[in-house]
Amino acid sequence: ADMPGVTDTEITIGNIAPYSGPASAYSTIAKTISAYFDKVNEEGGINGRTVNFLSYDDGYSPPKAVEQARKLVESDEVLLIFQSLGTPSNSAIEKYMNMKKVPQLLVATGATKFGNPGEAPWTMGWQPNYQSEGIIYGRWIASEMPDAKIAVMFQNDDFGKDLLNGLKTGLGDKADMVVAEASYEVAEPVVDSQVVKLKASGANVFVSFATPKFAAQGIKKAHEIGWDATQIVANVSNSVGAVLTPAGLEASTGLISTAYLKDMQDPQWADDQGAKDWNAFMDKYYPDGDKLSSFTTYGYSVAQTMVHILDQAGDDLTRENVLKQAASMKDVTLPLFLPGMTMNTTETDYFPIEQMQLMKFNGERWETFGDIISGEVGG
Amino acid sequence: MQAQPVSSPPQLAVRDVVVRFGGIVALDGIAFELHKGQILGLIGPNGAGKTTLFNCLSRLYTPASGDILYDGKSVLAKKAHEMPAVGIGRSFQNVALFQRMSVRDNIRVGAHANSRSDFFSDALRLPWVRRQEAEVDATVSELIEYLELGSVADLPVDGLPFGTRKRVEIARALAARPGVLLLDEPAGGLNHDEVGELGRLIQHIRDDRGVTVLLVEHHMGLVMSISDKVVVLSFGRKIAEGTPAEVQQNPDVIAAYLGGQSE
Amino acid sequence: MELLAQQLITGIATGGIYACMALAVVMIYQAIHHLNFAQGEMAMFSTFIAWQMLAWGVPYWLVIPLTVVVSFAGGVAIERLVIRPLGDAPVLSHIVVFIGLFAIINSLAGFIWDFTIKPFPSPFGEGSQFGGLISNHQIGMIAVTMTVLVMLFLFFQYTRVGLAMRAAAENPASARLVGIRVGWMIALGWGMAAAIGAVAGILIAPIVFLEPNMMLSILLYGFAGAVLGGLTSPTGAVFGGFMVGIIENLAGTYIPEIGGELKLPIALFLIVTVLVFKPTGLFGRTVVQRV
Amino acid sequence: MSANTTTTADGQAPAKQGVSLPQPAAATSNAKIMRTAGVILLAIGIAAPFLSGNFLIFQLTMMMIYAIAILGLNILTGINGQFSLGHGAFYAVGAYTAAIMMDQFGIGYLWTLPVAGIICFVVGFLFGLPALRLEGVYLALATFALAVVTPQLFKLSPFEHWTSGVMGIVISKPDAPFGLPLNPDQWLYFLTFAIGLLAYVCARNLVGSRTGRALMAIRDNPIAAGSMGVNTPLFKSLAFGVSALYTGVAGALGAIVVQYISPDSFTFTLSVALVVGLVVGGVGWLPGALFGGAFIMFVPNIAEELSKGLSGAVYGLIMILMMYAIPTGLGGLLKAALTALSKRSMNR
Amino acid sequence: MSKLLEVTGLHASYGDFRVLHGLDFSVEKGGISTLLGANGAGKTTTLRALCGMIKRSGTIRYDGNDIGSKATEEIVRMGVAHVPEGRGTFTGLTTEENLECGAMTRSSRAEIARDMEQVYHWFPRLRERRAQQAGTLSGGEQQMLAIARALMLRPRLMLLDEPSFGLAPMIVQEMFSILRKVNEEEDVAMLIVEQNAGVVLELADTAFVLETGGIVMSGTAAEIRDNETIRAAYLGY
Ligand SMILES: Nc1ncnc2c1ncn2[C@@H]1O[C@H](COP(=O)(O)OP(=O)(O)OP(=O)(O)O)[C@@H](O)[C@H]1O
Ligand SMILES: Nc1ncnc2c1ncn2[C@@H]1O[C@H](COP(=O)(O)OP(=O)(O)OP(=O)(O)O)[C@@H](O)[C@H]1O
Ligand SMILES: [Mg+2]
Ligand SMILES: [Mg+2]
Repeated sequence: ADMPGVTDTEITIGNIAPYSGPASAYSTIAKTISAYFDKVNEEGGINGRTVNFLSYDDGYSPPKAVEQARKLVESDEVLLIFQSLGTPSNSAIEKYMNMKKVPQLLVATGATKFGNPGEAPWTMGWQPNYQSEGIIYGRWIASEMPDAKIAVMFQNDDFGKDLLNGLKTGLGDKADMVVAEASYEVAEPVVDSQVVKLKASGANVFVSFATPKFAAQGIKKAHEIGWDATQIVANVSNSVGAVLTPAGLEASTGLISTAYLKDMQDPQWADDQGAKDWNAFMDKYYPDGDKLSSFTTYGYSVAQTMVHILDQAGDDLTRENVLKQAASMKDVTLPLFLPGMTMNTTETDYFPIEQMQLMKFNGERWETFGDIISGEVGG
Repeated sequence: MQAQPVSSPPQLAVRDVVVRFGGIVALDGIAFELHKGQILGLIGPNGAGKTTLFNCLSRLYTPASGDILYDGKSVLAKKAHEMPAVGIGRSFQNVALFQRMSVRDNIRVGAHANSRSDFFSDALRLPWVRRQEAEVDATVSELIEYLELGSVADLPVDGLPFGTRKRVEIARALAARPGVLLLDEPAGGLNHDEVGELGRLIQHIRDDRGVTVLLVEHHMGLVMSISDKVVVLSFGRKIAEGTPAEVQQNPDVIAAYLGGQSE
Repeated sequence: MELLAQQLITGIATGGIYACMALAVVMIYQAIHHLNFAQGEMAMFSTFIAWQMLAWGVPYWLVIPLTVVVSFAGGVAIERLVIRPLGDAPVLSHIVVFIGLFAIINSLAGFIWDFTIKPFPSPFGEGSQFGGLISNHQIGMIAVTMTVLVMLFLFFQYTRVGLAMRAAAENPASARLVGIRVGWMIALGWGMAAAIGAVAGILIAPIVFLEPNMMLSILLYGFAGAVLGGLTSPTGAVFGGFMVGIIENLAGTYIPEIGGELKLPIALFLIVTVLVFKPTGLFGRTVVQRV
Repeated sequence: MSANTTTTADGQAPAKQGVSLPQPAAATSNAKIMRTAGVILLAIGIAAPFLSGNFLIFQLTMMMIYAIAILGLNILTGINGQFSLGHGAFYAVGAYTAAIMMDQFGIGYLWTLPVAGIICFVVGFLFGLPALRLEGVYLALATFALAVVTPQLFKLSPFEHWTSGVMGIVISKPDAPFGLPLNPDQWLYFLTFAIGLLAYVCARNLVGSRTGRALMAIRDNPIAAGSMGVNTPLFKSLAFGVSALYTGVAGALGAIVVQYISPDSFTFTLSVALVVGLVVGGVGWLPGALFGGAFIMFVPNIAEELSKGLSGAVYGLIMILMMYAIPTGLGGLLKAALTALSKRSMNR
Repeated sequence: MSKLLEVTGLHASYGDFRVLHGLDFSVEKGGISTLLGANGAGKTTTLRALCGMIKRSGTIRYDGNDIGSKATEEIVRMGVAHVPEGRGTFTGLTTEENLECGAMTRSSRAEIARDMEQVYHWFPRLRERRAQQAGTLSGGEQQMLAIARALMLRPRLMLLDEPSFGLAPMIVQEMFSILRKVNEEEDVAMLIVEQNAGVVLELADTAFVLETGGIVMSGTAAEIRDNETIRAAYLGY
């Protein structure tokens, strides 16, 4: 069969990430992935083939992403593009990838649109989509806090808006619990004004759909102005090391969030085998990496998912077969998943991870509570 | 051509013009008239307000009170860029050329006011635009020859000797075919010989082109030899007006301006 | 009413950040008549240096003066090594070099220290006033900004070096003709701007957290503040910085629907409007051009 | 950015601000060199899409699109002397105009180009009006603000129905018309090529005309230009408009070629890139736009090849080294080379 | 008397465009020399070359030191004041600040204050305009400022490029008498470029005539004044 990007000894896969520009923080993910493939290759590769991981910079700019995608597909002839980062960049290349029938797998964004096999059969997400996450919070509030008055701070982009929509969906007929909303732009240095404004609404639940820096600012400010509300932070911003510590552990006590991966800074995983392996990996293959950053556990896990898919494809490394394997994951679990979590996909379900678990921060570490919840949007 | 009889209506009339800068009264009720074909010398001590008056005439400044009439009509409602069309052209005391453009292009800009075009036609070089360009080029070439700028015509003006730049300014002003030409210290940087030439040139401009000249200059030799009339300003006031001979004898002028020696 | 007061105070607190940066902007403008686009990144880098020293265990009270000194030297070095070779290249070529510097410093910081946000301890300790609306740190920051402002004002207005610096920036050729060592004035300007930037960075980092992109937007606000107040006036810059903070917060709070989304556009729109009526800023000196 | 003081009364040599190519003497022989170079370039341009793969064709198309945008910026900055750090905004307006017309109204892509041009002209002209009062740094700042604000405006919820907010708009790529034997990439290349050529010829005509001289006069000495009868405010605003028109058409083309737009496509980094392209190509030298376009299109890739983690630093370093090597851009370098050449031929 | 300034084989150019072709001349300690020449002859260029404002070669000895490769500001710091063509006003500073800049190389505040009084006394017009933005001064006022600023340096050598430019006749006389006084009382040497040849030839000891970048004639002021061609071209009698 025709297997672009594949030789007897090598599999070439592409990646697009923002190594430069305002979103360069996310490049840690691609660096982790690259380090992980080093490990895989050193340990003999996948079914005897080493992985050649080509990662290009798009500076978080859609036109550049298109250029890099075309370079990967037309000039480097990769088997697939994996973990391209950001909603705008993925939106920009989605049409092209599907027209070319090149898999665009496990994209690094939780936008709900990247799980639509009907329209874009070659594009698949990975992480729980933002909307499901929002639904989980909504349902939880609706059932646990009957007299909640909710104030939401959200980043004015697809991430924040999807979460907000999810929250409202989850609240169902109690959507009027949301008494105040305030958006912020990534270009703003501080969100103090938003927090002060939201507090003035008299809300007793403060939901913060923000990226790490702003989430940390929000936690800190809410604490400073003595806003005694139940605070929810989005999954992307619940890293103990990278968010809660800067914001202040005291201020963070009582936070609610969701998780699907173990937090490596959380002492409860100190003796966990998955965590130990991860630590060994970081020390050996990515010593410059910041262990505080949850991007490294994310990159580690998503790379493992990719390896799993390629491994399943065996020697039939056609694009069709790889896609087929990606779309037929069944109860796959990963070392850093919270206990009990699995990945499942079918030809009509392109959302690998749909489960999350709620958790609460006790001033030292996260404590999960309740069951593993799935916030099904896709099907 | 000689100055027309004084009884004819003035081409340019300055009526009680007052200009203030904060507390400084730069012009304090200046009034005089300029008749067609005259060369009028405007002199006065440093800071008397001569350049300020020029700036009023070319509408860079607006007088606090008073009026300026050209051919009997007030020009105070006009904007600076409309003045060439009205008929007043000028040179600048501190040479205000377009540094990075060639001498020829500088003079072509002078012809801006008496040609028409728009972005669209220019971008497409429509035939009528080309015809007009040819006409402008002819005028400009003629002026280059007239002012003996041929050898530097295609050099950028930046770096030309001071005296040459002054001449380019005159050429540029003439390209608009002004009725009245305001010259602010055109003799700066010229030696005796060259000043003589300049004097003849100004007279030629008046005679050949029928241009009335208002001349500000500290070079008394030049002013007194070519002016039909001299107006003297001091501290923003007119202290004397008359023929060169009259003015040179005027004790106030000697005290305020000429000093002991009068060339 | 209470919300108004709260937003005003928050605006002042946030404005303090901008004012701080605006001062650094004015400093460099006075010295070279350029806006240095790399200024924010230089401040960020200085702050990382301070952070690194703290991480190495250098005592806090030593870190601040050391950072300021190192930054001063760094500023001078950048001028000598990077800017000087440009000579009298056109203005826009300088801009490109600033952009290049921006890219280099930003990328380098990310390479060395990574992009994870880092907490930076405040020299003024924790705690806050006015019901948490303004932290002790922010009060301290405003006080330091004011002090720097007064010092800058005195420096430019009453010292001979300050005068020499203004003269050199305005007309380098003439400045040489009166014996001013223009090259050193420019280097000094860069040094001072870098030092003030370091102070600004150290003051700002505890609020917005330290990371390589922390100054990206603050620089814009700093520019906006400086321009609003007038680039020739340190007082104007500080005032402008506070105004921007306040306007922005009030717009975000009181303009319904789109107010929140348009915080920045509204603030910038107001600034441009002010400039249209007062083209050199509220406190800026109008330099009259004569012909 | 420095305050604009071209009108200083002191006869100091004014700060050099770029290149002015028309030169004396051996001008004719220079013109010949330039014309030959032009013909060669044209030939290469026509042959290129038949000799290279689609990916390179796409890159070359983008390069020409940036060149058109830079050409527009050059008219404003190089010819008229007004700084703009916000041309990305006009690029964005052009792109959105095209995308919305195609997406919402199903209008053919070719029609979107003139409309984008006209809309950008109007927007540019209107922006030029308040900008009249601003000079130098202040103008740079105002335009910079424009660049920062525009993406936010396209995100605004009330317009979401049109702009699709942050999700952006996907556009389909047009096929070659009249059954031309070209694939879509080749066709878009030739379309861009033709528009670029037209844009260049118009710009050149403009610069060599009465209008162009008025624009340059304003750049060199606004007060004197006014006194020579140039309606300075009008011309400055029109220059803004025309400049925006160019950049807007480029934006519309860019949208069609990239097939996707979103607010994130047009951050201020785009504006900054255009300025870099302008300076590298040569301020005031129109053909420089092509080199500027090539620089901002290809050099970041080179930087990335040299070092991934430090690609930003490498790009920055290349920029700075470039400014040392050719402080007045390629245009300035060429001017120096031609002067040297003509001097040698004169000496012989 | 010995030479304060001694120039041999001075070449200078703007970019590739050569303007001066090997000038030899000198100025005595405490002496006054004048440089005559037509428009574009290279007088301004000569003064610029002397104080390092443009590319030059040849030897320039000032007070026994070779200043041929020194930077402008260093030359100025050795006591050379230059009144440039075009005046070089700091347009954005006030009149008084301009004067203070002139004294930038000096340290004694008291002496500076005294000299400031002195130049205000010589040019009362400047005192009236002391707080005014210098760019708004009239042309002649700026010229006075340029001369006054140069005097504030307390120079040992003054290079004056058309000092009478734009000054009213009465002020011209005063200005030259000030120059004479400074020369006599403080022993300041001067190199004057001036179109008003009649006056400077009175003042100067020696004169040089420049033509297209080369010296075509030199001698004592009296000799030059009596030369027929000079009379015709520069003096007009
Ligand atoms: N913008 C201004 N602000 C304050 N004073 C001003 C301004 N413009 C001009 N002046 C003052 O007004 C007076 C008149 O200046 P003007 O330039 O008209 O003099 P002038 O007669 O041309 O002198 P000169 O012969 O020296 O050129 C001067 O004393 C000058 O200082
Ligand atoms: N900045 C410059 N760039 C290029 N050429 C220049 C520059 N300045 C002067 N020149 C040229 O140098 C030559 C000598 O000029 P210079 O200014 O020294 O003459 P000058 O004797 O002072 O004349 P003037 O009496 O007009 O002041 C002239 O041919 C002039 O064109
Ligand atoms: Mg005057
Ligand atoms: Mg001269």
